Amino acid sequence: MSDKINMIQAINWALDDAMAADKKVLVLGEDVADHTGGGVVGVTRGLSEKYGRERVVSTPISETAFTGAAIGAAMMGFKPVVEIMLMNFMTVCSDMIVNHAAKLRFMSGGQTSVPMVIRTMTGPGFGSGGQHSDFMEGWYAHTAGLKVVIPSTPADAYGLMRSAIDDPDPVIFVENGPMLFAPGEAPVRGTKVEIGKAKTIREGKDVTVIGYGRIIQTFAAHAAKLDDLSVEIIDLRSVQPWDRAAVLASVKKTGAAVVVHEACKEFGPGGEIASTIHENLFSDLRGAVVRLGAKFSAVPFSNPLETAYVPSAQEIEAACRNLVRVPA
Amino acid sequence: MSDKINMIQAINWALDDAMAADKKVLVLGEDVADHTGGGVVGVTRGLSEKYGRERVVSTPISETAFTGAAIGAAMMGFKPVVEIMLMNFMTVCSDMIVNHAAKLRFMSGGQTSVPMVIRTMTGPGFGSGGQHSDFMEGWYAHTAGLKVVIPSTPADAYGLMRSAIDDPDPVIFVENGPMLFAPGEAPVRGTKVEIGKAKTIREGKDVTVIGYGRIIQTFAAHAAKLDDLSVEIIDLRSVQPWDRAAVLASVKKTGAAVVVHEACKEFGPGGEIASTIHENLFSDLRGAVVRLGAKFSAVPFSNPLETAYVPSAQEIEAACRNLVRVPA
Amino acid sequence: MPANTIPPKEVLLDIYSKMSLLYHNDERARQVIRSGRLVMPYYSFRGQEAIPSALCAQLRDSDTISTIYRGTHDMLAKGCPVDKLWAEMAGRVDGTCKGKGGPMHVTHPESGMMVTTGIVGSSMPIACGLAWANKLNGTDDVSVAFFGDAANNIGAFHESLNLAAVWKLPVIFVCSNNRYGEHTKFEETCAVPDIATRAISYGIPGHKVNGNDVVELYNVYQEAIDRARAGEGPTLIEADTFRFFGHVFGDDDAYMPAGEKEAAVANDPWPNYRKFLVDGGYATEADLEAVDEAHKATIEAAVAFALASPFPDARELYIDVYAEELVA
Amino acid sequence: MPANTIPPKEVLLDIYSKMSLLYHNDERARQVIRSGRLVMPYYSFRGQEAIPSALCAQLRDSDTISTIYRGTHDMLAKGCPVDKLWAEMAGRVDGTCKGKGGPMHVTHPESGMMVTTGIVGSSMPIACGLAWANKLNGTDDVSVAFFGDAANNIGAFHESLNLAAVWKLPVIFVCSNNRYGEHTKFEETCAVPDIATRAISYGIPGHKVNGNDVVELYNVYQEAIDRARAGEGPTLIEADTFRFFGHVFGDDDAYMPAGEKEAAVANDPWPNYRKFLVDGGYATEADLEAVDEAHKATIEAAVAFALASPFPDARELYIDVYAEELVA
Ligand SMILES: Cc1ncc(C[n+]2csc(CCOP(=O)(O)OP(=O)(O)O)c2C)c(N)n1
Ligand SMILES: Cc1ncc(C[n+]2csc(CCOP(=O)(O)OP(=O)(O)O)c2C)c(N)n1
Ligand SMILES: [Mg+2]
Ligand SMILES: [Mg+2]
Repeated sequence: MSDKINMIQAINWALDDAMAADKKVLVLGEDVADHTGGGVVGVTRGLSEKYGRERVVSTPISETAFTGAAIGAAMMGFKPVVEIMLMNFMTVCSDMIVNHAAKLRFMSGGQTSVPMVIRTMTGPGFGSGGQHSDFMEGWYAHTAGLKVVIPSTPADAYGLMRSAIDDPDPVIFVENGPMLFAPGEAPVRGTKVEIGKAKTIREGKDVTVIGYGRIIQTFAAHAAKLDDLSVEIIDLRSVQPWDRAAVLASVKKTGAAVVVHEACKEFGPGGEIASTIHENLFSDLRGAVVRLGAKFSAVPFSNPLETAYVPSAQEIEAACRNLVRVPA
Repeated sequence: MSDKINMIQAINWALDDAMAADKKVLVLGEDVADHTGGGVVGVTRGLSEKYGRERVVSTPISETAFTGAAIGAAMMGFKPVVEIMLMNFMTVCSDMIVNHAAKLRFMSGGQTSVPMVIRTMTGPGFGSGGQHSDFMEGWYAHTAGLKVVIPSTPADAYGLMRSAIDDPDPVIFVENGPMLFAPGEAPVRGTKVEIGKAKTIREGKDVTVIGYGRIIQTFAAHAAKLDDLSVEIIDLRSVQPWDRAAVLASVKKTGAAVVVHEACKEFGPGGEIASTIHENLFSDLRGAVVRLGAKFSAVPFSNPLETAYVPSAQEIEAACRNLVRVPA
Repeated sequence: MPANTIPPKEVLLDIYSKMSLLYHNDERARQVIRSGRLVMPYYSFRGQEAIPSALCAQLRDSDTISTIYRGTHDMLAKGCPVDKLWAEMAGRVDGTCKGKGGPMHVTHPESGMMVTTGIVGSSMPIACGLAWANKLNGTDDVSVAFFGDAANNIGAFHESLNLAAVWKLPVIFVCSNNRYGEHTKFEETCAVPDIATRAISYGIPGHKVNGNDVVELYNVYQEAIDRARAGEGPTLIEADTFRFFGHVFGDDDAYMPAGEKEAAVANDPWPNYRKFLVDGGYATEADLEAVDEAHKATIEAAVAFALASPFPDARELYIDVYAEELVA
Repeated sequence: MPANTIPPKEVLLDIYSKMSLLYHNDERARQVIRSGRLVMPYYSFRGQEAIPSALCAQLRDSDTISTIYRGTHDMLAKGCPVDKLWAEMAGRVDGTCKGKGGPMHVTHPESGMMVTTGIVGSSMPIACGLAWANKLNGTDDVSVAFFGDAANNIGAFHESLNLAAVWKLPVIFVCSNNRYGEHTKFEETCAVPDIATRAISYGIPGHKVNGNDVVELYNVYQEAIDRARAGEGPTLIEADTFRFFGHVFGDDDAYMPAGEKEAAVANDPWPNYRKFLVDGGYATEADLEAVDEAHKATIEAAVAFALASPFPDARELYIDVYAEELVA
């Protein structure tokens, strides 16, 4: 086993280990079985051959029907991992996710539950344009009953997928497309990452940068090169629930915060994090928390536009310097 | 014509006047034609008899198909007003709204556009439970290409509907169910309300309360009875775009702000408004902007729970007093 | 072709007992609402009693049903406890769902009542999942999806029947064709005269039956159940019927052509079935009255139980959102 | 029953000209991508040229089409300018959509190319709306929806065909059955062997045709177009075909049974149609080569034009989101 693998491999391991550990774990979605390619980028490769085509099922293109099927199976005690190939396609089955998976436990007074995982891929950077790249985690995080995780490393992807499958409630597991192929530390198989726990991926004292997914790793790499600015970087990993304690502790220490994500800034998830910081640490802050997010447009196809659409590491750095008054 | 009418009548007038003024205006949705009741609460009553069943069409229960049909007609220069009976049902056609109506102008480089209005009703207070009462405006406000309005009086409903129909882009027009039957000042027919313009419904100096829909009116009535607390109340009326200028001007004056809505607080629209205030007026604020919203659960059926689900006028008052340190 | 044999006497009487419970429960519900002692959206099923009764008399507790807002008859026929049902309708803590779901979301897994949805069409995808679980578990239990005529035009219907057919799921799709979706006539929204025809699109059996004829229903159900238990896949059943009290409690009949309702009421399954039993010598009037009286007593007790039960505590808003209770 | 008459010579040659343009454009696109000069997701249509060519030869500019990611052939057949198409595929400012939409969202209203969607099934509801507009305008223009075999299992298909049938819309549903949805076989996801069968569910004509046979296609289209123009409603056409280069550029064929592709290639419509024209004396090899050469030159010029065109300015992110430009 090499000690560097990519996220595709890591998620594949997590599914493999979970299916080996529990016969109730199922995998379904378009193309997921091996005779149909083992998933569009190979995340589920090898699983149907190993666990059989009863447990690893390629579905018709009917997201409403097969997400509903996963909900029903979950209500009966199975642990389905559904693949909705891309996040934008979740809009064709939002009713199943938002009105049903999220609410059945509450509406039944706790008699039924939906322990399912919805895997989905998204993210600008592939030149896939306006209907294949959106980050919609803000909406799901706003929906009571759902959990949302967005790992940024292979090890976190493994650990969060294991926890998502164990979780008694529906978890939306977002795979950042452009990151899937990036090699990283291999996970220790069996090691789970608790949903709702952030990771401080860089220690610092001047300012805290909070985010998740690809953008936080890109900035971490950039920040490592800045010697006159001490940035603490927190990878939330989970958006719902999110690690308020870790974020507040760090910002209390640094007194300044920048929140970043690839979703649009306007009405985006950053508003929750920034507001929570203001509400709890108002008098400790040197200035208002800065939110950075994608431009308020559909994801553009043209490469330079797509690049300009998402905040760059330089923009994040500038926001930090501006907050802490450290000129470049 | 009485000088007090309810919102049902007001929206009906707006549709009537718009259809009379422009043959391109269409109305479609379940039950909207007169022989099918003229709408579930009568908003479209009389229109099919007056303008014919070509322009006022009752549809099959196929939100994806008829919302798509409205999009296509709008691309051809019509101005369809689609009724999606309740906001939760928008989840069965989110693809049409979010991936298509919202994005076609951008993705086509401005060659096509979707001048349509989506009317929908929602709101706790009816005992309709978890799948008939959700406020999802936060998601649509987060979706570039869409506009969202939520009127709180018959006159605003009339004026905003007229503007929404005139608007060259898709507008989601949210009708607050429990308010529909409340009588109010009758609109002056022909008077439009600009989308994106807030209304200060109460002047004050101690604190600004920002919100929209039923809850802001409920609190306005309550605030009128408080003589030791001077609250300025802003009814946004439009959530996307929203009136930053009006809000910032008021908060600059009062130095304190409370944002309220009936949508869940967590990751809700209040985060955008609160963050924008912090970003622009940080040093003018006496304390962090307070966000109040619904509890983080599905909308409960049981009456006392449904009541406790949404912030009460007393809770809003308490938040104001706490901010400005005026004990009750 | 289904057989046309008269079921054994004890089955006929079991079906009568269910119909009697349903009939009297609906009568009582409308009275109690009219009296103002109970406030809830109520979708009377009066006229449709035979449909779930003839089916559920052939089901086991471990067979599941998924129904809709107009589903109280399905719930009672399947064995949902009358007292807990009433307490749920009253939003009380002793309700099936602690009052959190309400009449539109009654759930009672012990009697196989897995889900009640308020979204048209959404009972079907979930029913597919419940059936899939049976198949995976290797049991011969069946899953039933109840829905209405207008629901057959929504995407979830198509996706679910296709998925159930491709996966050979043990699910029975029972469509009550009461000729209307809210206030819109069936003919105006469905492209074909018979919903059963649509079974051709899925290569499965489709039966159109007289929903007022217990014997006809019984035989068609029997064939569908046998097929499902034998692993031969799904069946679509269209039962012609009528809702005597309109869409929702309080409706007027303005949208119905004169005489239509009267004609339907002339075929009321309730008196007809009583007559059938007496004329056939299966029971005497006295026998039937005894059954009726017993049910009336049960219902009276249930109403009293429900209205005496306390409302849930506000803490319930933090419970059942997730498995883990939320902190206020 | 459609006739089986051979179209007039000039029509046959017009169809050839379209097929030649499509064929050579696809060849060139794959070369250019392979050479790395252009980076985009490309869904080759090689093998499906006859389907849009035989149709568009019978359409007017004012007739509209709605197509999908695999739609370049439909666009070119309908008359989308080659140079603007290439510039769009290259994400340049001279593209049909200023580079903002990209290959998956090419739009060109002047030639009736109203929408290209990346969402499976979503071309159909919008095509219904375009058809509805024609009907409302009293023109006899038709609307065409192109989609694939796997799309016939999604809800939008069902809802759209039902709506089009009920409203008697002038829309033609053209399904290219290339036997696969991504890597999953048609038989594995569709409950019936022929998609055309599903027309029965909507009471409309459904035709299964050989998608490689120009004459057969021509006649079936003619009947469908006549029906639509005469106000008799929609038609469903299933054209059997094959995609010679898999789902997306770069795919391997591992998921295809050995020999399947070879068998399909043996029926390649491109050489077959050339042979048909030459053997039938409609043209000489030399005539056809002249046509080919002319198109090759056009394509070469288009590639050069595209690659020479500048990328859009970042300001474009604020333009076309709404009619009114956003402020940065
Ligand atoms: C997706 C969706 N659209 C619209 C509604 C509003 N609605 C509730 S019931 C109903 C009519 C359904 O008619 P039918 O399926 O025939 O069932 P019935 O009420 O006649 O028993 C409608 C339109 C809904 N609940 N869900
Ligand atoms: C709603 C939705 N689900 C899944 C996808 C991902 N996807 C893109 S193309 C495709 C296969 C479609 O196959 P088919 O309809 O036969 O058209 P073809 O690609 O063969 O031309 C899938 C699953 C999508 N774009 N939209
Ligand atoms: Mg009905
Ligand atoms: Mg295909």
